[in-house]
Amino acid sequence: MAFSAGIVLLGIGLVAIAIRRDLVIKLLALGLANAGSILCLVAIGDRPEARVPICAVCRDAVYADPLPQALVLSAIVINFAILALALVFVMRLVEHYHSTDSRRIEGLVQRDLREGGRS
Amino acid sequence: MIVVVLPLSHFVLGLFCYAGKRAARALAAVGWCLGAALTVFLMLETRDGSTVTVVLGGWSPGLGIELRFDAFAAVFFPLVLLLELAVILYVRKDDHRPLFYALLQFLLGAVFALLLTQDLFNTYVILELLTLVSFLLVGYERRPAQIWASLKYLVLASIGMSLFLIGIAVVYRHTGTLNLHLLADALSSSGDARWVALAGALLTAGVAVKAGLFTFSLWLPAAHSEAPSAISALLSGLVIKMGIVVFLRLSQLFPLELTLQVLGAATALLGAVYAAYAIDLKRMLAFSTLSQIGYLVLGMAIGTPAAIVGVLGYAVAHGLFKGLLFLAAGEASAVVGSGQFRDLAARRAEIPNATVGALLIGTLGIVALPPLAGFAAKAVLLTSHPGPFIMAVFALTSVGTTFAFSKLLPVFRFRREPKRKSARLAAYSVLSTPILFFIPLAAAAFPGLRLSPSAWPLLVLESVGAIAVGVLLHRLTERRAPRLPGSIFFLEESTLAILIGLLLVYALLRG
Amino acid sequence: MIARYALLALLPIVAVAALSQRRRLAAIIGMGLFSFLLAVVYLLLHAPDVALTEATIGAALITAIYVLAIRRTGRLAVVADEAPGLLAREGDRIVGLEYEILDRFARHLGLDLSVQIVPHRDVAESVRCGEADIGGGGLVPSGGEGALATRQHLETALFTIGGRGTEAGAESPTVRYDGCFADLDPQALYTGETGVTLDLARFLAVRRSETPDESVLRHPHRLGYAFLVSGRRRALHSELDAYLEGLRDSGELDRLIRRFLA
Amino acid sequence: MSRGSRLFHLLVIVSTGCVVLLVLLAFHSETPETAPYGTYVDRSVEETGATNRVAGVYLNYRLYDSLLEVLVFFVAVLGVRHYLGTRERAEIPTLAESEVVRTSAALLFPLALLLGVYLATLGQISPGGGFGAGAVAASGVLLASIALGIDAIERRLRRTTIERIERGALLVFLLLTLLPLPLGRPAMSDLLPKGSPGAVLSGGAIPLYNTLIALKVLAGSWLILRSFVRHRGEI
Repeated sequence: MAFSAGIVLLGIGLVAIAIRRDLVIKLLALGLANAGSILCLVAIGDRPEARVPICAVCRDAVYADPLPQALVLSAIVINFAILALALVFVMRLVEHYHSTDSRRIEGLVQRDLREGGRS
Repeated sequence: MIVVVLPLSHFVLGLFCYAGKRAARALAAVGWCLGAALTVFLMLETRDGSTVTVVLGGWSPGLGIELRFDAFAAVFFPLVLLLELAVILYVRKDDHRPLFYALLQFLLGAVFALLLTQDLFNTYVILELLTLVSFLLVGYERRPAQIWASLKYLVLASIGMSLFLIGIAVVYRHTGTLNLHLLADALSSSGDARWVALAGALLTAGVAVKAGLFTFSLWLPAAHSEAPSAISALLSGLVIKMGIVVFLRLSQLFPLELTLQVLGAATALLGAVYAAYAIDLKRMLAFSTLSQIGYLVLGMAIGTPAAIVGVLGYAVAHGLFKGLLFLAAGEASAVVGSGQFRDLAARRAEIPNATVGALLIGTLGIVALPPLAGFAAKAVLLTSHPGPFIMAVFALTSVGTTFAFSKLLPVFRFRREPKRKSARLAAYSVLSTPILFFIPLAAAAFPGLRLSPSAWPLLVLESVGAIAVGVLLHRLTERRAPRLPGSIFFLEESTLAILIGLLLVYALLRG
Repeated sequence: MIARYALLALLPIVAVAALSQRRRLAAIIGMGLFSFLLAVVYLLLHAPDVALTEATIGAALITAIYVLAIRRTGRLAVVADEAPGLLAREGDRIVGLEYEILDRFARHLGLDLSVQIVPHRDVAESVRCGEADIGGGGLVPSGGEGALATRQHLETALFTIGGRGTEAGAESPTVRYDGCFADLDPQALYTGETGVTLDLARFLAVRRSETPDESVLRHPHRLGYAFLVSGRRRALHSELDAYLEGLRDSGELDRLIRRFLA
Repeated sequence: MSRGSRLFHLLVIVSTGCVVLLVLLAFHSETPETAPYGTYVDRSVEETGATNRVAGVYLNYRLYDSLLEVLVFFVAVLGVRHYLGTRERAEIPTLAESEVVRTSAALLFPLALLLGVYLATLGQISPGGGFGAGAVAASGVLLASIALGIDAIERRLRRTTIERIERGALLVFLLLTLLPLPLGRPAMSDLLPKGSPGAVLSGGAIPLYNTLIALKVLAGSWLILRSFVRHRGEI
């Protein structure tokens, strides 16, 4: 059930990236899409009436699988790193192109390339 | 046990690069020598076809992460070392900040790590590290156009990676392991269940964004042409091949022949068409990378062991001459001031002869002129009897490539008294020699490789024929350059393309 | 387990609500809330480590970075559509009469000027909802709509470049709120099938690009360009008015007009 | 919206809908009840000594992943520093912060640091871990920078020392993983005795790795936040 929620979040994120024109909202949507895939990974580790995988003697009860949780720790921090960098790039773009609309920036970049030749 | 030292040593050296600018350059050389020594040692160990395997932490393969030095790594390590040496020599003169050398070391460490890892989630983390480092290197000179290209690259690669992560979730849910070899057995026993196709589609889509396949990598032309030339060489020559390596591993797990055939053909043809009508040298090289990746993926679709050897050989050959071409193109555009073909031809006098020589050798390599690298690898591919469809696309791509590269003909005029000497002769020679003497070198490194002598005349004829047709076509259609749709490379369209690509791959896997 | 299904259902709702916000700050706060909800869901999935990491990194650090990134402290945020001569992009710089005035005004306040170019129908909205301090780009305000208009800083007039669409004696176009009254579509001018009403700045630009001589109709009544300031920023509004007054008295304004629009 | 973009939006929504449906149908078609879960379930406490089995996995069995992940974070910090570095503004306009915010921020700062230390050192017996600990401590320092102003914080936590701490922590982390090699044991195998499960000093080298990661993430996050604050002004 949580896996389905994760996939739906991924879908929402991708739709928002494609539809919303503002770069900051696109990055928020990217964060959402990544969070959706992380939710999927955590969801498969959980089992009906499982318990938190912290136990000195782990025989008697059903425990959630620790491996997906360990993998997800890295994934969350990687997404933070990517978002921080992408935001810095958006800030540089706004300073130069005075706009956060991706279509307008694309047009300005193409025009600069046509005019400025290469270097 | 030294297998793990290779990537980690590069990371440690990357950290030490911050001691100072001169130290960074010296450490780059130290790193290269260490890498070369370890590679030679490992290749000697695995000369008789065995592999060096280690599981980190001493656990069993099901628990720990397994690293293995096998045939794939043995083929790619020399390419990594050659390109590393060429780039270090190329950037020797311009004073880059320590950050550049640190990122270079991390990039190479990540490439070595990816070639060794046999674990699915480990592949994910390394691909993310590779994405981040190449994203920073593409935008290194902080020009706005570069920053925009690398931002698009990061967003799309991140989407691809989240698909890959969900693929890992599905695979782990049904098999309980992440080790590639244990997975291979688990997947073969589970037959054609629906979740196998789903997992295959998700993993393939995730890697395809990184590997440069048609619907998934619409960021590639902008990123590779905007990046500084030394970085473009590394990206096109090496980083993009990492996608191919992961594809080779995935094709052992999932029945990918049909998918690779369709995606490969689409990429090859799209790349050839856009390369044919590109007006800027570096952009044309980027599009030709796209088409050569399609060529490689098609080679993989053949599926026979000989084809895999051909694919590996051509990947190395392509890495060599595409790296050489980007390095030379970078210097030529810097000297002339603009990368457009007409400016390069008009101000041919200013380009040093060594650079034009490098461009010539690279072009001859990529159009597969006999005894050079391109021809040798393509010969192995052609003799692994591909299907008629693949053969047709091979021919079309070769003609397209020749058509695109014949735009450089006006530049290949020898001038006696060049205005300036190229400072980067050493870098070019490092890459030119293996291109020129590819066949003897390959025979020395891998004695098991034999090509039936009876096939030589036919292959030579085919290659020369393709070159002739390409040049002829270029002469005839000089004027009419059609307006190709540029909007498919926008950020929004590329996101949509990834989604449609995922649906396509799933259909092909289920089909 | 009702809590689990309720929360799982709530996640997409909060996400869609957050991403469909028009203002960036609201979207960021929405996503901060979403990360917090996600952390609670992880608790229900028996993953405390992940919940802690998601809460600290996802909710706290990422939101902090976003808020800092769109932060405007120490900057005078101007939002405008391009108006040739008044505020237009040239290479990677922005030049024009209005830009010059606002740049001096920002230095006068000790702030950095940051100009953001948006379609002209968004200018009024951005100023009204506080995302930007001042709206510009050749605006001719008619009615007070929650945004205060400063004194006119430049006389202007309306020109209708004729076309079969509008007969000569048509009553003057209803003076609307935005600057250029009609999207300046160069093709429409050349084909001439629709009449286009332009303000002075854009009319001069069109003349310079030598469109064919269609019938030009000049509308009588007096108009003037002005800046827009949010109704809540009365101090800034009076400050800007006083500054414009100072420019006019010192004769500096006429010199600037000659320089940019002659 | 022009006709073209409305068509494009429709296409996006339809294809995303198909992807979501397809993935859900295929995934839920045959989900095995007793999934063959990894073999971590029972023996991990004995082998790693950490009762928090998640810490046992990502700091012992799969330490290589965590190492690469910390490298990704380090590269991100380098990137932020490189792209924001040249645009720093000398004077930071401090905002007239209401007194309530200042005192509460000053009050919360030590608590956040304390929580960070707790999570970092006891990551192997209670939920916690290096990443969360570093992040909590970093947001604590951010609170302090709100309360006392960035210049006050920068005087005590100068940027160069923070960068040296970050690189030092990462270097020690890298060398520790290579240490078992000269001793003839496979890389990343255990260094310290495991101790009795549940005790404070249990879990072999896990507390050490946890602390190193926490230190690295704290220094890295603070460098990122500091670059943003220097570039954009106070909160």
